[in-house]
Amino acid sequence: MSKLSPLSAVVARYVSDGASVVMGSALECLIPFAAGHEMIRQGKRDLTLIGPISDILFDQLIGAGCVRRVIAAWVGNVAFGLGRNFRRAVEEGSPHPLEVEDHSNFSIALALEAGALGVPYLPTRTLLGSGILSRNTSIKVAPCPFTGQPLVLVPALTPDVAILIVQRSDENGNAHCWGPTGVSAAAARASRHTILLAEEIVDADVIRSDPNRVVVPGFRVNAVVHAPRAGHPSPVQGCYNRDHESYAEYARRTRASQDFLGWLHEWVLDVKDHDGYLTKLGRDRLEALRVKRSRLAAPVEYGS
Amino acid sequence: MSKLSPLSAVVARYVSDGASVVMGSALECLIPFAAGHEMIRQGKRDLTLIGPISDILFDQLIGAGCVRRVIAAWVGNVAFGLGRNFRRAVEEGSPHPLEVEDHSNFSIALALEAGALGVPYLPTRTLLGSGILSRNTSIKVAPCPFTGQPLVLVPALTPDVAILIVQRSDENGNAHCWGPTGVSAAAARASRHTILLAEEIVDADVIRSDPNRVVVPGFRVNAVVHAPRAGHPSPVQGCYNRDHESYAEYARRTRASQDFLGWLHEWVLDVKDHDGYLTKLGRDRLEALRVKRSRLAAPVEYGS
Amino acid sequence: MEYTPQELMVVVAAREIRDGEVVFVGMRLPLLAFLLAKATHAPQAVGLFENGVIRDTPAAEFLATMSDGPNVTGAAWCGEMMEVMALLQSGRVDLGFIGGAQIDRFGNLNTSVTNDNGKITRLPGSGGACDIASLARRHIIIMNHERRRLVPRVDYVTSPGYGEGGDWRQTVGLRGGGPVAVITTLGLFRFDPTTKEMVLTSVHPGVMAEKVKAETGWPVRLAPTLSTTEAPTEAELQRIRSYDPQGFWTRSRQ
Amino acid sequence: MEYTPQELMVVVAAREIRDGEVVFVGMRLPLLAFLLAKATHAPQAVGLFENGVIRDTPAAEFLATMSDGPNVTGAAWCGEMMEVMALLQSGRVDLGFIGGAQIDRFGNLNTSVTNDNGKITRLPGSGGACDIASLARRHIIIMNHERRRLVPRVDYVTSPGYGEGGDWRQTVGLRGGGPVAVITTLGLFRFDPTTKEMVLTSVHPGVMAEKVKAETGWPVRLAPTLSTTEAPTEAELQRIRSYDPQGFWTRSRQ
Repeated sequence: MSKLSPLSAVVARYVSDGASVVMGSALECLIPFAAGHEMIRQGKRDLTLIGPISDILFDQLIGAGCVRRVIAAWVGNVAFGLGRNFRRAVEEGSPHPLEVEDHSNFSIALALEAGALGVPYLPTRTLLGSGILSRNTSIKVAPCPFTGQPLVLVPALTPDVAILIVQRSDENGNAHCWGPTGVSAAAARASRHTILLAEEIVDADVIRSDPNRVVVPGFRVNAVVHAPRAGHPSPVQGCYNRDHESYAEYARRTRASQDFLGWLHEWVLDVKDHDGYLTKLGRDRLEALRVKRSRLAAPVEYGS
Repeated sequence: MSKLSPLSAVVARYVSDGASVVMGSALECLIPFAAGHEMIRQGKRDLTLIGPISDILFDQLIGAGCVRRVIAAWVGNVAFGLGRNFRRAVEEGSPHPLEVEDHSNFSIALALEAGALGVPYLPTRTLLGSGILSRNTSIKVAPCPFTGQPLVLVPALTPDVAILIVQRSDENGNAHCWGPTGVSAAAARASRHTILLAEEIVDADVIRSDPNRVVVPGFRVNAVVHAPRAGHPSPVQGCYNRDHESYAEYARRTRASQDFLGWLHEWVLDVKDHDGYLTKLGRDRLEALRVKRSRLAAPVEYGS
Repeated sequence: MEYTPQELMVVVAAREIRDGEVVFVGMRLPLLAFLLAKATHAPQAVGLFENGVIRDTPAAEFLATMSDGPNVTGAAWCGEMMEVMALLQSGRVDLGFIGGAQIDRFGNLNTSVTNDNGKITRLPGSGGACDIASLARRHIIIMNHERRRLVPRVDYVTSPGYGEGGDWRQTVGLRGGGPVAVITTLGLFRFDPTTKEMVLTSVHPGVMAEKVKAETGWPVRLAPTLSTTEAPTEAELQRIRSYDPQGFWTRSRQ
Repeated sequence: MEYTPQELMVVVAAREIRDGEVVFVGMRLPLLAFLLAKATHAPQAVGLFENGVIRDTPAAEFLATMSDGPNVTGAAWCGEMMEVMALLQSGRVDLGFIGGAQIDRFGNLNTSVTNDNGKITRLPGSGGACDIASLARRHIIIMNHERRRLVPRVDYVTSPGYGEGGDWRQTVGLRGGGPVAVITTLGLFRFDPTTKEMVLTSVHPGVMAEKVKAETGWPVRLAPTLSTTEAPTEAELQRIRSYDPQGFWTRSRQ
């Protein structure tokens, strides 16, 4: 049975108000902006956003009033610094007060890995002596039963849904993903539901031709959306490059909350859907992001 | 600086008497038989062999008197059952008494993963109530600080050397490996030294064309041996299939220790090196193991 | 049509697999059972192998081991053991199969060491069997039925069943799970929901309950209505023989 | 030849990288420093990025982030963050670079929250900075030198330096490591081997020690022999400008 479904239907079904959602699990690439924008259009509320860093997507959802809580290591605009909506939410409670659970990249990776492994926690030596440890009350410190040395115990995170971008998927959720994956595999395996936004839908045989490249077993995937350019303005290796100017524009247009509302209407609320967003971007701009120099992976023989 | 070196020199340098060695980390495939046979020819002693299962290689080294201790989940002949030398060593102390530290596949995977992660242990819910837990005194049980439920704490293993077979490597140890990898990545990352036996030596650009397929970062690899068919009789995906008859012959010729000594001389001690072993096997037999139906991985675009 | 006890065990095992289930397959008879179930009543079943292979389609050739080339070619997923074990530990594996050298009345399995009044016999060990027995939602045991193998108490618990019976699994911290059936060369056992003791529920065609009693090392409990195991159909046997043409697992041995 | 404070900081940072070292690179100035070091005195240095990229050759184009396509094309290794963090935690990363909004005299960094007499300012957070500060064999801090940034005590320890000084790191369980240098827009600091307090060891060309004192929120300790930082060579500057042609990191901002 095919798991293909339109983005609006998938967001409506799997992202309910109050849901915990992992996005941006590959850090600055493969960020599912199209899914985040659909959440804003559907007026989702009280979401818990989970991710290592978040390159402006979390800031957008916070500014749009969709978010109650953020569990992350970093929230902002990677190339341009602060996340202005994140600041306003924490400093002024605007548009809503925001709960923030601080992590480091490693500790949130361990939390998701623990969820994926089905254990209550994983031990680590990061965070010792840090403010993250003293402020994040979910994390414990205990002496190691083997060495007696202090160890940080990071409790498992099991989000409601993980949303990943993949370069290609079959209709059953068997998908290939390449480039840096950050914590994507752990995020998908730790979550109750996994949604894939695929740049391309391919025959199952294409995926089965290279099983080592499959990011998460298909039976763990709940829905597949055919959504080319769903990552814009973030890059998707081999499909399109980063749209640096979009991040610069976002930085300019979020300094004041009024400016942000203008940006939000122009790029999210006033476009009907992801196709509308791409139409607004225009062919020339999308063309400019195309892969310029092809570099194909060396052939691999799986025959027997 | 190239890390290429002949097998005999690598075994002499990195596998000293008393060393702990991980082999067979990919289970029934990619087993570095050529390296094990070279250890036997060099008369290594008091080795600690570490691996999840071991499809006859550990049994061979035990029978040859090279082994003092085995840390494994399973030792025998996967398709034909018991490991006769393993039995004789444990039951009769012949040719030497053997210490056995029992694990399950999951617990030894966790032990190596802990070593790779640089933590003293990893928690799990496997082994609870088992004889493995009561006999393996290195493993602890403690209540979970979060749930109060009993958890098994598997201490880290950090072997002296991991020996892996890869389909192709550059001379600096950047290598591609595909097919099931079992615990290979963890074994290599947990070990002080990593040795690769490569079916093929390729230009660095071939490896860099597909960085997601690199099994362990090149800077963690100490030596690369160009050793085609080093896995025989185990299979190496895309290079050659399993030589089922070799395992059958081994099963027949190890029932009695005298028979084993005959086998050991014929296939190990009386052949000069791996090339001699391949010559003895003969072209027809090697030909018969060739890949019959090619199945190439679908192309992957890494360009930007 | 003639069939071997192994062929019958494969058929009985296949009937235990439900469509859409995630099954920790292993090798030998369980692999044949998985292939048979997929080809008949469970086409959506997914097969996991502990080396790091996941298949939703059958391999093209006979497999001597789960790592043979044909089991990788065209696999649905391929990677590290840790990820397959993670699925097991996080409760995402419905069913696992294991075999044993020695079993006791509470379904505890020994594949490590037997001690026959002082005579030690070293067996290969757990492999992934202990992990399946500890962490799968349910598991099934397949083994030869001989008095020396079905003993009152195993010498070593390699793969925990119900320990000393009752709520032992909960007591030691195992979350649910446990064996739901023991398929032997003579019959099929289930477990008493309360005491967790093995109960003979059916005998294979041509096998007398007396024979089962004689070959079992403890006083066997019989189900109130002891049935006879349904024999394999010709179609089932033809499929099994296409998967194991030389009868490597189903005729020449075991 | 004219140069910016950022260009000088890149040169000073590059000089801290030894050949063959494994360096946790990060972005911005540290990335430029890594590229400069590799092109000059440290050709065998290996660069790690927390997204899961390892490079032993420079990327072909300017990078706005570590996940930009050109940083992946031709990488030596590419995978999961967990594996890069594992290298860090297992002591296999020699050097890491981090930047900060606020630092105190023991090299503790704050990039999370500042509290200016009740006025809360929320900063982006740790990212991987806390992990580098906790687990790298040594790390180096790069930041703008302003009195409001160099404070007696940080409001939030995002990335631990030497805590309260002395053997604080050992006390809290951190194995060795810690900052070895702080490179600011005005000078270079090292740490007292015993007290672990920041010590000004060199001022950048044209900078007076008085200026450093005025821009530092605690009584700065000066090294007995205060030197002047060696200026960038024309060759170094040309390389830096080829890595950052628009001066995105080294001229237009920071």
